[in-house]
Amino acid sequence: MQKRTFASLLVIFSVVLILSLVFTACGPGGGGAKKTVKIAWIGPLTGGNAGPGIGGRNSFELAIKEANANPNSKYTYEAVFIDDECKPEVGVQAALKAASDPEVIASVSHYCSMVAISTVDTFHNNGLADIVWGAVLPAITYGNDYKEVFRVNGTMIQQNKVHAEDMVKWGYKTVSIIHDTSDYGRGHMEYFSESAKEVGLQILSVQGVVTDQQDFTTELTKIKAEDPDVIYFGGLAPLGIPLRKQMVKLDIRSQFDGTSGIKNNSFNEALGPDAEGVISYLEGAPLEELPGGMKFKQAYEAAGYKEPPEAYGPFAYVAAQLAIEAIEKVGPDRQKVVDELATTKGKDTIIGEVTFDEYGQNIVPLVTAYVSENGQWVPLSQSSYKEGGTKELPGITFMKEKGRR
Amino acid sequence: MANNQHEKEAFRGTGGLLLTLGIELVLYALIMAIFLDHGGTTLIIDVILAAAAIVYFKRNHALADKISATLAANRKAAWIGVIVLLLAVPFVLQASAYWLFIVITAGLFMMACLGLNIQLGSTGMMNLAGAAFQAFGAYTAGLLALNYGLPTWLTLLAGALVTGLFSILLFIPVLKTKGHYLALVTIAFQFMVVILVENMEWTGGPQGLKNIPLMNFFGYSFNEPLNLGFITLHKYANYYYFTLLLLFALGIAAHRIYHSWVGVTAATIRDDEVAAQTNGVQVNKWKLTLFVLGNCFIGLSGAFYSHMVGFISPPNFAFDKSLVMVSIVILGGMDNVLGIILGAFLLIILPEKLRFIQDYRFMIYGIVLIVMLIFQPRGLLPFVPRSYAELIQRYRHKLLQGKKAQGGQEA
Amino acid sequence: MSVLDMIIQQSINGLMLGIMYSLVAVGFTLYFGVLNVINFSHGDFFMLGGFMALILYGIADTLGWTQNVPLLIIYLFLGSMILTALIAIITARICVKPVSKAPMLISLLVTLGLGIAIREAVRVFYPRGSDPKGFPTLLPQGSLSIGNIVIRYENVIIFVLGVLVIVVVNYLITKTKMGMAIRAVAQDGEAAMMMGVDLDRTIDITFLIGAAVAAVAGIMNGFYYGQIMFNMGAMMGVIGFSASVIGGLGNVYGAIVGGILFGLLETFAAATLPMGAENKRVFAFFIVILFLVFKPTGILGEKVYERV
Amino acid sequence: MNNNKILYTQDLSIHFGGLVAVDRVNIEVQRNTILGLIGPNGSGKTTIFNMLTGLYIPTGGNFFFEGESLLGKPPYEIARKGIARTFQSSRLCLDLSVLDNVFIGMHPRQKHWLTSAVFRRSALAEEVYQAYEKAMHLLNIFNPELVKRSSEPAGRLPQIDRRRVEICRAMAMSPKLLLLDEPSAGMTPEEITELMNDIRKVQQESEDITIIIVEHVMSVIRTITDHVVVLNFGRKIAEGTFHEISHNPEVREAYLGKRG
Amino acid sequence: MSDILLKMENVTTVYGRNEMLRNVSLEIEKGKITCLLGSNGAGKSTLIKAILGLVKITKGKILFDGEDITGEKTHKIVRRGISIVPEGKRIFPKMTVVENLRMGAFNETDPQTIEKNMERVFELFPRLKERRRQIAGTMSGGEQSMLSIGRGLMSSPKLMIFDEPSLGLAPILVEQNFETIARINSEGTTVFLVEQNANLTLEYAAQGYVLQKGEVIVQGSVDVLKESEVIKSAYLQE
Repeated sequence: MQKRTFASLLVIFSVVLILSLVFTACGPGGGGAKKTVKIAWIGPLTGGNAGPGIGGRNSFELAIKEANANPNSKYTYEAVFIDDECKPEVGVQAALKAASDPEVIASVSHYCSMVAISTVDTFHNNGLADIVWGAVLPAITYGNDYKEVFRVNGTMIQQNKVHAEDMVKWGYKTVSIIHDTSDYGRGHMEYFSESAKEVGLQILSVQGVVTDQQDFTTELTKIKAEDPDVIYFGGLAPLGIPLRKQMVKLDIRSQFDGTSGIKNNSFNEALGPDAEGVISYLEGAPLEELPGGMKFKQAYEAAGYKEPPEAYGPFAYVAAQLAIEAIEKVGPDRQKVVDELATTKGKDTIIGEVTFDEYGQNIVPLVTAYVSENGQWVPLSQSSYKEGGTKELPGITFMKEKGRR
Repeated sequence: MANNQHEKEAFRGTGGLLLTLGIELVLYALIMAIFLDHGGTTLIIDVILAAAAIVYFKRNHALADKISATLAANRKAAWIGVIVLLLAVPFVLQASAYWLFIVITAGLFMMACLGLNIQLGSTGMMNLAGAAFQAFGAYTAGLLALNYGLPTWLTLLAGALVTGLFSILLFIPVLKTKGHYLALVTIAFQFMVVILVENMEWTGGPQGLKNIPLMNFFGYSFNEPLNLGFITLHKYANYYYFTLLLLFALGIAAHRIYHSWVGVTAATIRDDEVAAQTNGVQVNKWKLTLFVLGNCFIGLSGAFYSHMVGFISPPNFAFDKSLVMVSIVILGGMDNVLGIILGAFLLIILPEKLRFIQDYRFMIYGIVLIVMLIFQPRGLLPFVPRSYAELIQRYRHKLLQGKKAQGGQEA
Repeated sequence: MSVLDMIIQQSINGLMLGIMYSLVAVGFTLYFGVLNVINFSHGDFFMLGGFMALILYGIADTLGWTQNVPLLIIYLFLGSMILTALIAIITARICVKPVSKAPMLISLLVTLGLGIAIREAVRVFYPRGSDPKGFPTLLPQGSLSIGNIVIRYENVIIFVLGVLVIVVVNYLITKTKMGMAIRAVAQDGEAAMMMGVDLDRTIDITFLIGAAVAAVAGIMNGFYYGQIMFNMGAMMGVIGFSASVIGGLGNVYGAIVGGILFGLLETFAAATLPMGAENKRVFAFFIVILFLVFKPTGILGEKVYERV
Repeated sequence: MNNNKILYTQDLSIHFGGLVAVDRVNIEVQRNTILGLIGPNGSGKTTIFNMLTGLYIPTGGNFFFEGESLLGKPPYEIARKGIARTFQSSRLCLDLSVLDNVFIGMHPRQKHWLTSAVFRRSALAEEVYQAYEKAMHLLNIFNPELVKRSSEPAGRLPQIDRRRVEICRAMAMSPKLLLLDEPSAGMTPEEITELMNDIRKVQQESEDITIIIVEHVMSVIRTITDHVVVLNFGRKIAEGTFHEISHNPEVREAYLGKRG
Repeated sequence: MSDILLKMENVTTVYGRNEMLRNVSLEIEKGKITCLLGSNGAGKSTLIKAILGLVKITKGKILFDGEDITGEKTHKIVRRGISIVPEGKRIFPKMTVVENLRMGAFNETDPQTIEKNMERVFELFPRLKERRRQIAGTMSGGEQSMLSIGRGLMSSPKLMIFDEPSLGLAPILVEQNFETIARINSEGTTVFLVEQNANLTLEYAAQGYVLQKGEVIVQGSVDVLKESEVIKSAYLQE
C-alpha cells in the first residue's frame, strides 16, 4: 500500500515537473519564418466605460490586422487585450501583466485618466513603451519625466483653452459649471475655469455631482435661477444624458456645452431630438477632413465590427501604428522602441500630424468643436450651425430672446 | 493523549515525512503551474484533480484521516517545508512579475481579512466598510510620507494606528446596532468616506496621491531588484518577502488571539451577548477593542499598498472591495485563520486567471458566491473548536523542567 | 426667483426623487416583514423593470404598436411588472428563501451576490449593455406655471402614479385576504401556517408585489430621466434600504415617509449647503446613521421590547 | 441576623409599557440557603432574575446584594460582584466547545488578555492550565462523561448535559449567589434528582454559596429548598417553608391547584 | 376503529442533531377529550408540530380521519379540519379582533359560514364582541386567550388542539378556559389537550398520554393515568 502510494506520488510529481518545465520553455524564443511580436492593449472592457473601450480595442486590432496583412512587415503581430475595468488597482495589475511578459514590446493603454496616471510608474520601471490612447489628464505626461510614456491624444488643457476662447467668440458672457467628481470631470472643471478666467468669462457657479447620480433637477433648478448663457458640463455620457434631458424638461434654454466625454454615439441615441445643438470638444481633426480618415472609417466598417469606434478609436489605431512602425524600424527591443518613439515628429496620421514633445505628449495642432445635428456629431465648421449657417445654436437664440445679444 | 491517537493511525517514520513533504510539493507544483501556464489548461486540470480528490476522500475517510494524522505527526517538518516552498515562490515566478504582484495583492487581502475576521468571524460584528478603513491606512501612510518624508516603518505603523483611531468614529453605531442595521451603518460609512475623500482638497481629490515613496527600510530600497548574489530577483520579491513576514507575524498573532481568553470572549459575544454579559464580560469594551484591532490590520494592508504601488485614489477603496473582503472571510470560513488564506487565494487569484472569460467574470462571481453560500454556508473551512492541548502541554513542560531543575539541585 | 419659490421648486424636485425612493423602499419593507431578510438585490429589480420596459417597447416598436400612447404605456407598465415579478419570484425561490433561516450574514451576502449576477447579466446579454440606454418619451411634456414655479405634467403624473401605487399596495395588504395572509406571516409565520396560510405562496406573492412596485419605479425613472443604465440599481438598493429604515421597517406608509424624507434631504443638502451638490449623499447617509443609532425603529415603527 | 442576608429587595417593580410584570416584590435571601421561587408561568419569576442580573432595569424599588445597592449597575458588574445565573432556555454557545463554555464563566477572574495572548504565552499557559483543571473538576462532578467530551461543541450534547454545562459555567465564576432558572426543564424525575444532588454537592463544596431556584417540579422544591417564595401576577402572595406554603389556601388556589 | 380521528404510528422526528420524538404512537378518539401531559421540553410542542406538518417526520406516519397526512403541507393539513390554539396564544398582535377571527377562517370561502362562526364565537365570548375593533395586541392576557380559542373555532374544525391553554393565566381564567373547552367538546368537536397542569387536565380529559424526553411513557384512560407512579411523583403534588 505504502509503496504504491509512493510510486504514484513520484509519477505525479515528475509529471508536474515536466509540465512546468514545458510551460517555462514556451517562453521567449521559439523560431519560425516571421518572429511574433506582442503589443498590448489596455482599456476598459467591462463596466460603465466599456463602450468607448471596445471601440478602442477594435480600432487597435484593426491596425494590427492591417500590419499583419502587409507582406512587407518584418514581424507577425499579436494583440494582447487586457481589461482594466477603469479601476486604478486593476489597471496596475494589467500594466504589470503586459510588462512582465517579455514578448510584449509596447503597450497602447488606458482610456481612463485615473488608471493611466496610476500605471505610469509600472511602465517606467519596466522600460515598456506606453502610448496613451484616451486618457486626457495632463499629469499623465507632464506629471513626471518618464521617457516611456507617450500620448497621442491631447490633454484637457488644450481642449479647454480652445473651448473657452470659442465661447467668447460666440459672445457668451456667463457660465455655470457642472462636473462629475471623478478626476476627469474635476480636471476639466479646473482647466476650464482657469482658461475662462483668462478670457474674461464670468463663472456663476460650480457644482460637483457624484458619478452614479441620476437626478440633477436640484442643481439645475439652482442654475435656472442664475440664468447663465452657457452650461458647461465636465463629465461622461452616463451623466451627460440625464443632465441634458432634465435641462430640457426644466425648460433651461442656455447653451449646453460638454467635453470630449459626451462625444459618443450613445449620447445622441439616448437623447434623440433633445441632443440637437449640444456642443462638445475633442482633440484632433475630424476624421473626414483627414486624408486617411475616410479610409479608416471604411476599413473599420469592412472589418465587420458591430460597435462604433467611438471618439477615441482613431487614437488607439494611430497609437498601434506608431508602435508597429517603431518595431519595424528598430526591432523588438523595448528600450530601442522607446527611444525610437521619442523621435516621432510631424508624422502624418489619420488624427493629423503627430509630434511628441520632450514629455512624450503629442502637440496636437487642432482641437475640433462638434455639434450634435440630426442625431450625429458633426464638426461645427461643417454643420448648419456654423457662423452664417442655416441654423442657430440654441444658446444664441436664447441670448437674443433675453436681449443680451 | 490526542497526539498518541494520531501517531497510531499515521504513516510513521521516514515514510510519513516523505509523504508530508511529497503532498506539499505536489500541491505547490500544481498551484505554481497555474501561474506559469499562459492559458487555462493547468487551472482546468487542477480543478478536476481537486474535485476528484474531494470525491475520493469523502468516500475513503480512512485514508484522509491517515494523511491528516501524518501531517499532524510531522508538524514541524511540514511547517519547514511550507516555509521553504513559500520562500521559493519568487524564484519560480521569476519570469512573471505580474503573478508575483497578484500573489502579493492576495497577501494584502489576507492581511486585511485577518483583521476583518477578528470583527466579523470572531466577534460577529458586520463590517462592510473594510475598503474605507483601508483607505484610512493608505492615505495616512501616503500623506505622511509625501508631506513629512517619514520613513516607511513609521508610516506603516501610523497607517495601522490611525485607522484604529478613526474606527472609533463608528464606535457608537457599532455598539448600539446589530445585524442588518450594523450592515447598513457600515455601508453608509463606506460611501461617506469615499465621497469625502474624493471631494476634499488635501487628499488629492479624485486624482488621489501620486508618487508616494516606495518602501525603504533604513536605506534599503525595495524598488531595486533583489540581488542574492547567485540570482537577481524582480523588485517585487522584496515586497513579497516583506508581505510574507508580516503575514506570518499577523497570522500567528491572530492565531494566538484566537487561542486565548480573548478568542473565547469574542466568540461568546458573537454567539450570545446576554450570556456573555451575565458572565461578567464587558461586552462594549471588548467589542470596541476588537473592532479597533481588526481595523488596525486592515489599515496596515492599506498602508502597505500605498507604499508598494506609489499611487492611491478613491476608486481603490470602493464598496465592491469591501464586499470582496467579506466574501473572503465568509467563504473561507469564519473564525478560521487558514480559511481566510484559502478564501483570499480563491477569490483574488482565481478570478485573475479567469480573465479569459472577460465579460462573464463578474456574473460568474455573483453566481459562484450564491451557490457556495447556499451549499456551504459555514465556509470552506468551518471553524473548529479551540484546542488547549498546546498551551497545557507547554505549561506541563515548564512544570516538568522546573521539577527537574529542583531535582538536580537536590542531588 | 424668490427664496420661497426656490424652496417650493426644490421641494417638488425632492418629492419626485422621494417618490421613486419610496417605491423601492416598499419592497424592502415587505420582504423584511415576511421573510426577515434584507434583500440587497432589490435595487437591481428596479433596474430590471426599466430594461424590461425597454425590451417591450422595442417589440412594440417593430410591430408598429406605437400609435396609441396611453395603451402603450399601460402595456409597458403591466408587461414589465409581470416579467420583473416573475424573475423575482424565481430568484427568490432559488436564492433568497433557502437562506432566509440562515444567519443574517449569509442572506446579506447571497442577495448582494444575486444583485451582482443580475446587473452583470443585463450588461452582458443586453445589446451594448454597458452604455446608457435612452428611454422613449411617452408622457406629455408640457408644464404649467404658477408664478415662478414650474410644474410639469410629467411630474404630476409620476407623482400621482407613485402615490397611487403605494395606496394600492396598502389596500392589497390591509384589505384583501391575500394581504391578510402577508401581514399574518409577517407577524407570526408559524401561527399563520397553523391557520392554513400557504407560506410558499405568500412569499411568492410578497416578492411579486415588491418586484412589481420596483419595476414601476424603474419605468418611472426611465420616463423621468430619459435614460436607464445597468448599474443604476446598486445605489438605489442602498438608498431604498436606508429609506425603509428611516420610515420604519415593516410599515408600508413608513416607506413613503422615509423615501420622501431621503429625497428632500438630498435635495436641500445640495441646494443649501456649501459644496452641497457633491456631498449631499454624505449628509443623507449621516442622517441615516443617526437614525439607526438613536431611533432604529424609524419614524413610523413601533417600539419592541427585547425578550431576554 | 441582618448581616446574614445576602440579598434583599425593596419593592422591586418593573413594567413594560402598560403591563406591570413585577409589582413591589420584597424578597430576603439568607446566606448559604436555597430559596425556591415558584408561581405560574408569567408570574414574573424570570423577570426578577433579569432584574437581579442587570438585564432589565427595574422601574421601581431597589435591591441590595451584600448590603450594597446594585440598582442600575450593568450586568457584567453585577456578575463580578458574584451573582451568576442560568437561563430557562439554555443559553450556551452551541458552536463553542464545552470547555470554552465553562471558561467564559471564569472571565472576571482571568488576568491574561491581549498582550499575553500574543507575547507572553507561558503566563497565559499557566492560567489556562489552572482554568482547565477547575473546569474539568466541575464537569466531573456533574457528569464524568462531560470530561471526555469537553472539546466537542456544546451543540452536540443532549439537552440535559447542556443544562449541566450551563450550571458548570455559572459555578466556574465561584459565585456567592447562584440563580437557577428552571434547571430541570425537560428532564425525567431521576435526572432531576441526580441534578439536584449534584447542585447540593457543589453547594457543600464551596463554603459560601446561596442559591435561588425557579422550579415547576414541586418534588424538587420540596426536597432542596429551605424557603419558598410564591409569586402570582408579579406579586408575592406567600412565603415560608415548603410545608407552610403548600398548605396556604391562596397558593393552592393560584398555583398548586385546589383539588390537588 | 372508525371512531379514531387522528392516529400517529411510530412517529420519529429530528431537529438538528437531536431526535425530538421517538417512536410515538397515539390515538385521538372522535368526540372525546384526549390529553397529552409532559413537562417543559418533553416534546409536546414538537408532537403538535409533527401533526401540523411543521417539523419533518423521519419515520412513521400520521393518519387523520383514516387518510395519511404524513409529509403534507401545513395549510393542506389544516384544511382537513384541524385547528389549533397555540401555546402562548400567538394571536396576530397588529390585527384587530375581527381580523384575527377571519384569519382563523382563512380557508373558508363562504361568507355566510364565516358570519355564522363569528356569531358563535361572540356568543361564547361576549367580551370579544365588545372589543371587535380593538387591536389584539393591546388586549389583556385573558382576552387574548379568548381570542385565540375563538380563532380556533372559526374554521368549524373536526379536531381542535389546545397547546397549554393554562399558560400564564390566573387560576380563575384557567378554569374558565377549561370549562370552555369542555363546552366546545360537548358541542361535538374532538379535543386534543396538551398540558403541563396535570391536576386540572385529568379532570376534564377522558384518556391521555404522558410524554417524557420524546417518548410516550404512560398511556390509557384517566383513571390509569391518575394511578401512574410517574404522574404521581412528578406532576401531582402531595
